[in-house]
Amino acid sequence: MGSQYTNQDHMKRLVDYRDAREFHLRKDRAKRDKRISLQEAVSEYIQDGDIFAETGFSYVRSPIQAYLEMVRQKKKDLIAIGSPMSNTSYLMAFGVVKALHLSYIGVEMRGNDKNFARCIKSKQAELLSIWSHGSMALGFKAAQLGAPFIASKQLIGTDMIKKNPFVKVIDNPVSADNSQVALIPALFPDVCIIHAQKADRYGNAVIEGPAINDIALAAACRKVIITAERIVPEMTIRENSTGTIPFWYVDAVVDLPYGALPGSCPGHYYWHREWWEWLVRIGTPDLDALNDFFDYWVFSTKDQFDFIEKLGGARFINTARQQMEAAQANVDDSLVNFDYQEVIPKRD
Amino acid sequence: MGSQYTNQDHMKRLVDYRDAREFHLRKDRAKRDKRISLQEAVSEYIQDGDIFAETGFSYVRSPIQAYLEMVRQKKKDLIAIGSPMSNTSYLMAFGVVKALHLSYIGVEMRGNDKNFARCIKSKQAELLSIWSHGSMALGFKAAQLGAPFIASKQLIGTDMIKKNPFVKVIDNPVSADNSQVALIPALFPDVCIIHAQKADRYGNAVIEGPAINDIALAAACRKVIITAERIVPEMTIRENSTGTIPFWYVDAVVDLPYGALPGSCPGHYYWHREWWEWLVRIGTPDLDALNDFFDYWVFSTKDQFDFIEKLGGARFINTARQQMEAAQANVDDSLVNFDYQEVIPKRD
Amino acid sequence: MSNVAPANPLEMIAYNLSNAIEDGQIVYVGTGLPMVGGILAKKTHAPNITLVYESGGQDPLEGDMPWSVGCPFTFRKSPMSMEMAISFGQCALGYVDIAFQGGAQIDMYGNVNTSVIGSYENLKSILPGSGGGNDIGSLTEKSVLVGLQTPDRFPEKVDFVTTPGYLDGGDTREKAGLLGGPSAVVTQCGVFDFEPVSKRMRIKRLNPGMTVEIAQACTGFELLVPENIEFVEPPSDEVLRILREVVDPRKVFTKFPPG
Amino acid sequence: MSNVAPANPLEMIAYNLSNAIEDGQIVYVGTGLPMVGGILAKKTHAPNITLVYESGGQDPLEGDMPWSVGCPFTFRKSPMSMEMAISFGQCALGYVDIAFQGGAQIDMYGNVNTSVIGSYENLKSILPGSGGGNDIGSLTEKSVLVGLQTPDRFPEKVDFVTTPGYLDGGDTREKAGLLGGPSAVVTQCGVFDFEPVSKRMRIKRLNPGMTVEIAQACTGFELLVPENIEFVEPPSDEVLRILREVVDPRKVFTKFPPG
Repeated sequence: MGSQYTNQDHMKRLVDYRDAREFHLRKDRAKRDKRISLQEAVSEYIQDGDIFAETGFSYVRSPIQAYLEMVRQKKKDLIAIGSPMSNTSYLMAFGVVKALHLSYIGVEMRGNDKNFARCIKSKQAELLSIWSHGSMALGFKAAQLGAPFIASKQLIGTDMIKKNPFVKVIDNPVSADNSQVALIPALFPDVCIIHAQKADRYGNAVIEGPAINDIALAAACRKVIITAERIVPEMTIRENSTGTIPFWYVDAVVDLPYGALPGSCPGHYYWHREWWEWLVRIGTPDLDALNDFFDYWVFSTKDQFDFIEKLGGARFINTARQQMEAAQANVDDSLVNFDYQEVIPKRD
Repeated sequence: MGSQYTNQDHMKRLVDYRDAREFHLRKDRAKRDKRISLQEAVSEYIQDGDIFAETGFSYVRSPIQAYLEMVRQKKKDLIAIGSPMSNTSYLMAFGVVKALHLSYIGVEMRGNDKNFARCIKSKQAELLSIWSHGSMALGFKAAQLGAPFIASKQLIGTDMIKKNPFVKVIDNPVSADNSQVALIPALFPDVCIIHAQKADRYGNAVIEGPAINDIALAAACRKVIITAERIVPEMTIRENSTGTIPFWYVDAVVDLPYGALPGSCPGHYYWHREWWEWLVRIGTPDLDALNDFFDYWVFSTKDQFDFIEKLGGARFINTARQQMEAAQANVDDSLVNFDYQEVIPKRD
Repeated sequence: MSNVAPANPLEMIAYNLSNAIEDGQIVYVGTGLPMVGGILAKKTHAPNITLVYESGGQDPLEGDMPWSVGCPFTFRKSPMSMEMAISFGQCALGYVDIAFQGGAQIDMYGNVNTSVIGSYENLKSILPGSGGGNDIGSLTEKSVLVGLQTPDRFPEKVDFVTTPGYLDGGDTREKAGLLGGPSAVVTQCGVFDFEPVSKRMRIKRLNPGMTVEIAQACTGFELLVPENIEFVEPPSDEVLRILREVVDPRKVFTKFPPG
Repeated sequence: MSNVAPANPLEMIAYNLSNAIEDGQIVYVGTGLPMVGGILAKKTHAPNITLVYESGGQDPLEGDMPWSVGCPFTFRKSPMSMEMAISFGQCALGYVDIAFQGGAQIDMYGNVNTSVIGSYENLKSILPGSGGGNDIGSLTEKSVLVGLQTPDRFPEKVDFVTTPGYLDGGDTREKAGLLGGPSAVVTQCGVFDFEPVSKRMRIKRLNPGMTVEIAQACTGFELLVPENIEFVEPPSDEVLRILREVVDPRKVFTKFPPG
């Protein structure tokens, strides 16, 4: 570490490619063993006030166990960004996140996340800018390409553009057609946590299945924590050059099997679908319910193994593994049951 | 096929994302067996006047046997682009290419390509725009992202910018710093040929080793020919999701083992280094020498197997395989000899 | 007489979505009923379509109904996954023929709101946000909008334009520089299109049993009505069987009433 | 007395390039002498550097001298390869500490010409073009320029600016919006840097046996000369042995006279 942001205004810092560059230039390049515990990684590298990027796809290969640790450690005043950012909702509720650059918060068709509305209405959290998935993805991609901005046909003509102080619309000066384009600046969050199926001790990491924005975010963010489903020998990654994130982007490596639960991890385990329905349908309607939910799932667990006990222990783990293997057509899926008990809250 | 460019001006067409979009929209999406011979693929999909993109990295996984077939078929009036574009040199000499968007033509330290100078001096070929590798790579990447342009810190302050009618320099309107950026328009060549280690009959293709710009070019180009070192069952690609180019980008698939010779193909064969030195040191100094060189290597061969005979037949193939396996540390390289006879032309 | 129960309103939506797809197309599929419609099309009249998903899965092997657009069934032994920015890029590049888009509000010009009821300053209700909706709707050649049609959900003007339809109608979308545009709207009432000049929503085909009056009563603005009203041919027993037994056997998205 | 032959001029260049690298750095390596310098550094004083290549290879396992920047030795069991645009992006992002750049002409402000002698309209000699030179030189924090120093090759002003150095000197590079900049020039005469205010090339350290007069005679503009001339410490026998036996045993790039 030892590095400070040169610019303390988080709105400016998000689009300040020179600041991100300076930060990266001062990073320790040494190829050294970066393994530390989840507690240490969250404590040391997630700093109050950081611009924090969600990774994965809400409940697909997302470092959710690390997010729960952030709640346990009572991190505060983070600025959230990400595409999508379903986990930002509960981080707002517990004061971890105080403001956000919104692309999408919700659990698709599984119910309305009423906590999100409550946090915004009560001004517990502030909306700083409004995005689509693709336009924000282009901002991260611009960063990865070392490009100050990328022009896009997204966002034009919408009300989002009025709620986004970063994006400007201009007439295209260089293509065959001079119609309007939206300029998406390169986006440089301060920190992200990425859950990878494999990483070596130095931080070379392998993402299997959809990478979403994570390779770009690993390049863009000033600080990167990898939580790894498996720590593998360096040669395992080198053997077929399967790496997606090079070690020099990475500050800390955490050996964290089951780190994406209760979400899914391709190659390892299917999600716990009821948990997500419990969260949105039972947990979010009022604050007491959410506190009870987190008391049970987070404040009375200390790690992923405590959490797994509450999900059903080894029996659940085996089912989740079978379901992922069946969904990925690695075992005969006609033998695996995908039924589950949809969560329908009682109405008064 | 059945599609025509809506815009016949090649300078405009190169940066006309709407024209490329229309062309792609009219492409046949059907997942059908697209295998045809190299002769048919070159005959049907490389049309005189096309904007033609070089792929691979000059002599690394480049579809050189297909380029030689273009020479044999006397294709003409192509506009070349690519990053790098070492093979464009001989295509100019034989009238296949009449103009080019230049990034780099040469064989690194192996000698001066005097043919390139001769073609430009004699106005056999015209320079249309001057680029760096990275700025041109951003143009292809912009196309792949559906972005009309990308801003860059490349090209600024140079004389290249004066020789590039596509790129404009403006003050950055959206980042924390408003210093100058170069706007690189999305680039849409008409056609490219990509040599892939694996492809299935539909066109799903796997690139192993450096992809250079080829994944972006497959997305950007109106027409795509895949020459494949191996045609594999679809499930071979699906098994570990190793594809990089989806079948719907691809018009033709050619079963072409050794298609990258006399260049190298990662996973298969090392290059024939003397050939490249012969080409630049003996073949390019004057036109007669180049004609002799091509008479021997191209006009008196009909396919890659004739070509291989001249390189040394099965003995050469075995050495090239051993050297690639050793260079990639798949066999013990202390047992493999990398010595070769450097080509030093006699001086008068 | 058939002893197969007639299609419920959600099943009719899935069926009409399915019929918006032509064989051989590349289809960008969102979560919920669009998934049902896309998979139904593939298993009935359009076996050669290719499904692509915003989380990056491309052309997965057929399997169970995905629970989410990030579900492993969206990248089940797919030849590749694409990064998000590149997956959306395919829409702009003309590689995607048709996409689907739901919304809490859809207005007379096909603008969609998935952001906020009221305004961010004066919230009535906050919605999840654009997600990939804006990207798909800004870039794809043809978008089919889908929603449950009520006057509140189909207002004259959406509270917030998240995904641009024809903006203020006429040539305003084109002039704004956007690509493609919405081609149809599918609701429990039937199928709507947009009148070519004004770009106002117009009845195209009503579901069996529907009337213009019912459709209008479900709508917060004046619907354009063609001279001759056409009706949707009801789904065959075989299509209903495939929908119920193969596509969504657990009724994840087609249970009616839902919840 | 050592019985090891002293370094030839190309070996001295490789040695001085090697010494420009600090241990732990990430080094963007181009073809030719920079490869020799990079690999020599890794095998001597800087074992913990990471080599990256423009064709995309990242941190390859050590092996033979690459014949080209696309040689399989540049991606020999590398953890990954990067697409070209992304590999250069790392320079802008601040992940690359130092890069090397050769050129047919280098001028007093460190501008480099790899495009054309004369002009494209009035060709004396055409060169291969920028390749990745412009990208690396525009984006990387520190670039080290390398060339054989003659008055023709070191003119006051290059015929064509392919890779920007300090442009017209002073703050003109910074004002143009470029990142990083050239930090040194390595030639057969020794090592040069750029005077901090004027950004003019200045003698930093001469090779053994060189004099200011010889260096000046090899240069087409007036070199800045520091008050006290320092000299490069000649390479030890051990370094020469590693260079000759391990790094470039076939003398692909260090044979003198070349060719």
